[in-house]
Amino acid sequence: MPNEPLLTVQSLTVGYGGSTALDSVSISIYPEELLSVVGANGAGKTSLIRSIAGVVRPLDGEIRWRGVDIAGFPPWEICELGIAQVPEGRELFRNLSVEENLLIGGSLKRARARRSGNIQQVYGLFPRLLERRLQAAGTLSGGEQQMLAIGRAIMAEPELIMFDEPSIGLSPSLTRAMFDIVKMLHAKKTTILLVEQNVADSLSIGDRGYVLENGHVVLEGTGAALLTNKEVRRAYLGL
Amino acid sequence: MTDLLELDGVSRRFGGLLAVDNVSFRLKGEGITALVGPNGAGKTTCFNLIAGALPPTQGSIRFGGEIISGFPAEDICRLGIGRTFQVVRPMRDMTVLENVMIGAFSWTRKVSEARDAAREALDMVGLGPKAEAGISRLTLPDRKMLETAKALSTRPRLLLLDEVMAGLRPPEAAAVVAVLRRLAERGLSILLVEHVMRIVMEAAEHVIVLHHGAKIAEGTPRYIVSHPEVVAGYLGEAFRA
Amino acid sequence: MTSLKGPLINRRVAMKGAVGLAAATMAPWVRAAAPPPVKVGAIMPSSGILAFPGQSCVRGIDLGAKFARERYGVDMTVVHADTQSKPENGRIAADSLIQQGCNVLIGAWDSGATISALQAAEAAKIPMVVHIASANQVTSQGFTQVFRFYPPAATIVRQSLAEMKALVTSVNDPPKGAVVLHLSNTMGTSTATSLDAAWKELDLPVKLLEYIPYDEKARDLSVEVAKAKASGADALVSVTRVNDAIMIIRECIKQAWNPKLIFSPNGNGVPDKAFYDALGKYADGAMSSNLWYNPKGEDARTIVDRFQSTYANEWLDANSGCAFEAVQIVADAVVRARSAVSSEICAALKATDLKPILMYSGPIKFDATGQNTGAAVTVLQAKESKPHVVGPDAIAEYKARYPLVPFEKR
Amino acid sequence: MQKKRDALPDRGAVLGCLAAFAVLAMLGGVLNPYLISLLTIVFLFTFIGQSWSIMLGLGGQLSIGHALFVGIGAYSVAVLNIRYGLSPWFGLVVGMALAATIGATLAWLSFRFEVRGIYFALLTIAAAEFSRVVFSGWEFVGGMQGLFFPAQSGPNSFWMLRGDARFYYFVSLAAVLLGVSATALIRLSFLGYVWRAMRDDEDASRALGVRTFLHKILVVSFSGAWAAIGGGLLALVQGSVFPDSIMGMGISVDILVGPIVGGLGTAFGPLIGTLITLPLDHLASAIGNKFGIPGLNNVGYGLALIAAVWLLPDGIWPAIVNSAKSITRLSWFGNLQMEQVKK
Amino acid sequence: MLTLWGNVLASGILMGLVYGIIALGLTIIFGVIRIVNFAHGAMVVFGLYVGYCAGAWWGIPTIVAAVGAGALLFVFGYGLETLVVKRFVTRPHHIQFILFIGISLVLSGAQLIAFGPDPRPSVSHLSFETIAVGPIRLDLARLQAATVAAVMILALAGFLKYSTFGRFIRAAADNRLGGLMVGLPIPKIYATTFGIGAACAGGAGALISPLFDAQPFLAVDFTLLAFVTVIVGGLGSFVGALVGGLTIGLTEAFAALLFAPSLKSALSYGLLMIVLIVRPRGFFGAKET
Repeated sequence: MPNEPLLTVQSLTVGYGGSTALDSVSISIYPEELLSVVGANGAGKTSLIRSIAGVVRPLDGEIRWRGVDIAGFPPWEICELGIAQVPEGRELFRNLSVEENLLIGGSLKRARARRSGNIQQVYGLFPRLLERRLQAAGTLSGGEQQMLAIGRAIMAEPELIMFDEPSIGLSPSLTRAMFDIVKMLHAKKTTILLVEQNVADSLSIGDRGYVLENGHVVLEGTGAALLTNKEVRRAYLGL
Repeated sequence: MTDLLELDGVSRRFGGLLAVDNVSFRLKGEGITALVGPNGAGKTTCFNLIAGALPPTQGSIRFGGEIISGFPAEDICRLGIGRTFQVVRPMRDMTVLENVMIGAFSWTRKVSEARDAAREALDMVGLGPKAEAGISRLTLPDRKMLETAKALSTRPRLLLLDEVMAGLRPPEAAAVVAVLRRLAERGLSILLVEHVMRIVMEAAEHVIVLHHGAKIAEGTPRYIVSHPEVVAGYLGEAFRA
Repeated sequence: MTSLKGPLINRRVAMKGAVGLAAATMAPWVRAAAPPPVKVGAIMPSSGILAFPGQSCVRGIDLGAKFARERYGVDMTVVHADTQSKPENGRIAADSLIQQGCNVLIGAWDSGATISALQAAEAAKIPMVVHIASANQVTSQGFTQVFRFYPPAATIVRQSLAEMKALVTSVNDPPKGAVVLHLSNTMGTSTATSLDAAWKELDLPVKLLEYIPYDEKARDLSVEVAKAKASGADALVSVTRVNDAIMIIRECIKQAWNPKLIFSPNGNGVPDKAFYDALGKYADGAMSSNLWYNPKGEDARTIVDRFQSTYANEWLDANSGCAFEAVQIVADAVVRARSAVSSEICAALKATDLKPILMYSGPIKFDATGQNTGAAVTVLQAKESKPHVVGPDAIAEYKARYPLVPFEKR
Repeated sequence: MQKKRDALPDRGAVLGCLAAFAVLAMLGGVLNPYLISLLTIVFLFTFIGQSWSIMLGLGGQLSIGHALFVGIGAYSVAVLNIRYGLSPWFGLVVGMALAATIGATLAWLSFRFEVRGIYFALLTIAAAEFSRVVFSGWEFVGGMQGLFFPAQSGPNSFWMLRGDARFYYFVSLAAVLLGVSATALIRLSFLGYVWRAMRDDEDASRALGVRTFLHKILVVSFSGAWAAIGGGLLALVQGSVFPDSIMGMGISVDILVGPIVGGLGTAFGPLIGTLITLPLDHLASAIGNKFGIPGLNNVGYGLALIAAVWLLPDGIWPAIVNSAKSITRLSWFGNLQMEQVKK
Repeated sequence: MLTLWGNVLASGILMGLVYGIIALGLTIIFGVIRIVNFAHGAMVVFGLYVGYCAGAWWGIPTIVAAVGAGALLFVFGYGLETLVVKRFVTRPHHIQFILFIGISLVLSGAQLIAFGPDPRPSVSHLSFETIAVGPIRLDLARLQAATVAAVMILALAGFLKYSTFGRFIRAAADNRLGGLMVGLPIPKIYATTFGIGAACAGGAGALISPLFDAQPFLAVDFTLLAFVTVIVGGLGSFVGALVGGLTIGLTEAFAALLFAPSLKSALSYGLLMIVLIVRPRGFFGAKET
């Protein structure tokens, strides 16, 4: 593992209207790593992703991308750095066609020149999207929407992709497929931040992991270590 | 004796998604029942169907023998079903006490009566000392208990609690479980949506498991954790071993 | 500062009555040989929806005050107040002016603000000369301080139709049928109502075919004009403001309807500059009856010239004219009263018998209700981008042209 | 003992409020007629503004067509008084009843069909404009020519609600006092709690048994009836009614500026806001006139409005309360009046 | 009789398209930024004055003036959004309402100071000309406005549909949060959209200057007109603006023909109420998110 982290989050604090979602959280992601962050509802996982993406403005703390503090940068500048996300709830442009969604994902300066090639790549990855390229995104099934959200993120040629609960609302088989895609992207040397409630699956594919509870990091370690951790098993299954 | 709550083949569809798929179960008069399942399993939707926030697409829901499916939320509340929301929704510019009074106004119009009932409800969940405080001063566990107190002040026979313990630390959660026990001893029936199995194991007498909108298992907590499908649905394939 | 002291004391008298004696002893002391300085308050809708006539009135007042100073030697100060075209502000404006020491008020163009202002005038016993406001109620609701130069709508219409009758009976090929296109606002509806009565009463030899009322906020009058054309009428009687007068003529041109006569009793359009700016040669021949300055009056030429040199881009229209005349009425009363005390100006106003200075009118006299009995209308016809007086005969600049030249032949 | 104190507004608040009104009442005896008429209009707009403020500030329903209710009240008083010689008190009662019914019908139709938020606001404009046009063409109520009250003569008559400027000053001051008390009392009553809950979160309050459909209708209807009283008084004060002015967009806009600038849903906000904005408008107008630039008032007033919503998003009164609270222990101000609409 | 009906129909359609173009700007801004621009009417009047100046002072044809007015108001709208409106996008409706009333007052006041209260008719031969199609006469000014309206709507639709920035605008209208997440420059999109909305208002104003005389206090009338049109058609929808305009245009025309013309606007407000109640999103309105 290279020594220099790609992204470092340092004592990040995020709050909304008096309540704290993240309380002095510190994590780091190394290049080409697949990092899992697990935690229950309300643990602050989404807040973490959104503040890295610049959509939520942190109250305190630093977010360093290759050593530069990007906390407080507007989201479009952060995307331009190569940070993309597959958001919770997908946040697609429902009235726009599949292809338009992809085009928008690929319209950042960093990737615009190679946009048409990238679209073909996405279609190669998800043939279902090619079949439905002119259909409005809102009419797709849940799994297809998730594919589109991933495809849209890939279009930006990101160095880091953040997944926010990609398995939510998907059937077990689709969930497995989703994790396969994550693994595949990882294999292509994309750095990945995977935030999940699905503890077992996400920790088992992650190089390292953090356990988030009520806005705090309570555990960290390699995926395998966490997976066998008594604390994790007790907390998540009462075993 | 008729059951307190009876769901019979209840389904709810959102566009292409079948969020609740032909779910049936019964609740007896008292005690704590837990509704568990992974995220997106349809637990909250199920709550919304019972509480009238949404009408079911199919099936019927009976409360005390009477059909209530399709009734508006306020009428169902007035019939004796109190509910909390997963995301706490306090009225921001009211004090804690005033927030709880709203629930009491479902059965009285006298401000003083509502105030007394609200105090009682707050005492019951241990928020009595903070009655006059503003909402912004409450901690997360306090807020969860405020939600419970609000629901309690409507004087329900059945209490629907949606993840009241999510995000709480173990000692805090234990305190909440104690409160729930106390309420159940008073004859209240509680239906609990919960994520953390540890808590379910401690608190509930009966567990219903939902997965992808459908009921996959039902029984005592002991029975449930040993149920292979539950383990698979919950923790993923890796835990099956 | 006697000019301030007099009215101040006077107002107290009006309000409390107990200090009456003081005022009585004061009064002779205030009286001097020359007319005393007088403060005139002008209440106009200078902003808001009525700003167009309102600002025109302001010009008439200012010029009128200058003229009155020279003609009567009255030391007259004018204070303006704006109602923002809202009726409830009439009273506030009036009270503000009274507070600033105005001895007499002029205003307020629209009947709502006028009534509201009259209440303040009534309470303070300050006379108010209403230069324009056409609702009957201005003089019929029992106000004692009102003096209205402007005739009520019914009078204007009656006189207008009399003039129209004179015209159609004197021409060779009189129109056979008339259609009435009128605004459905205050002015338009009251005019149309009086029109119906007066038409029968005067037994006009033209048949009234149809009334077509239209909305004040109408943005398009094509259907209305199409309907008018379809009625088969060959005379168009319209009651309009400027904008709709222009719209109607444009529609007539577009729909190739050439009535022989276009006549607007108490209507805007023909008297207004915008009408000619918008229509150019197509404006010619349209007629209207309005209160207007008497082109053959002694001072008319000088006043019009002075107006033109002061306000190069504006016309001396009925609004400024009536406002001008109202100032002269006040000046005349002040001179006769030899006092700036409101009650004495009021008494003098009651006794007014003034030969109009600028406007065409009979001798200006106010009846018991405060209504000017001499008011009279003129008939104007558009010709070469100007309105010209063509009736009554005594003051006509030329004889009315009839029939209208068809639009496409211009 | 403890309970009773809770149920009523703080004694300090009541005393402070009464003292403020005593001062205003005394001013009524000494101020010059100009300020009297200006303040009369300020009070009337405050009173109507309070009704609007209750509807949005407590009930959460935005109306931009409140002129509808104002007009209904004004016409009820005018028609019954002028055509039938009945005391304006009858007109006020009839106006209230009519406005309440119309408000309830409008609200019922809207909420029945799930018209809400900005669409409801637009519907109120449409309803107001619709009735303005209908009244313009309705001969019985004077059409566009309006209705005029006879000139006031003789002594003030409370029964006929006719009197001089000072009389109306006190009548409208009393109305404002009524409005302040009503706002404060409603806030402390069952309705106030329920309405605020419904405003903040409709679904959550339904889950607590609040019949939001009914209460939304109630608050619109109540606010309408209240505005109708204001309209009736306004008609009497200005001495005439015309559909264009009393039911026009102008009134709808004028009445909501005060409460928003002053502080929405508070007991004193509408009064403070109107006391500042209306005279400011007149001042701007006077300055514009002085320099011979009519229109300057519009520019100045417009800029002042932009500045107000920009700099004081919750209104002036809450800002005063906050700063007062930070200096002294004026908690009663807060309990009684603090209110903010957050969306 | 048939001629009369034909003329009324033609006039209703043309006027409807004109209404459509007046309302276009309002609908674009609402569709994307979700705010109702109550200063819309003042912007239309701004355009009317540009049309007046162009025609009466410099003798510039209306179409050219419309382009100029559009450009001018685009800059104005872009600046206004960036400096002021931006801060109010997430504020409650009533605060936005006061803001736009303020802006509208400033504009009307400035127009009053600059041009005085007199109606300013644009001097254009278009005001008087018609072309005859069989027995039906088509008003040239209206025909021009309607044609330009149709072209403008097509052009805008094309821009939104096929250009990258147009796609951005649609995406931002569809899902603001999603837009932020994929890195759309939301402030620029909003400012541009507001600029386009203002430009449509201004361009429409100049285009209809041969039909309406400019006066500062027409703002409220135009705002209300645009509302009626847009709501009937569906707030936020393009086609809606056109359909709404046609509906109102035809309703008014036939109301004038068959009932009392003075009740024209009562009818359109009545129609508006019915549409609002029965179908609050209008014929083509986007779903509330």
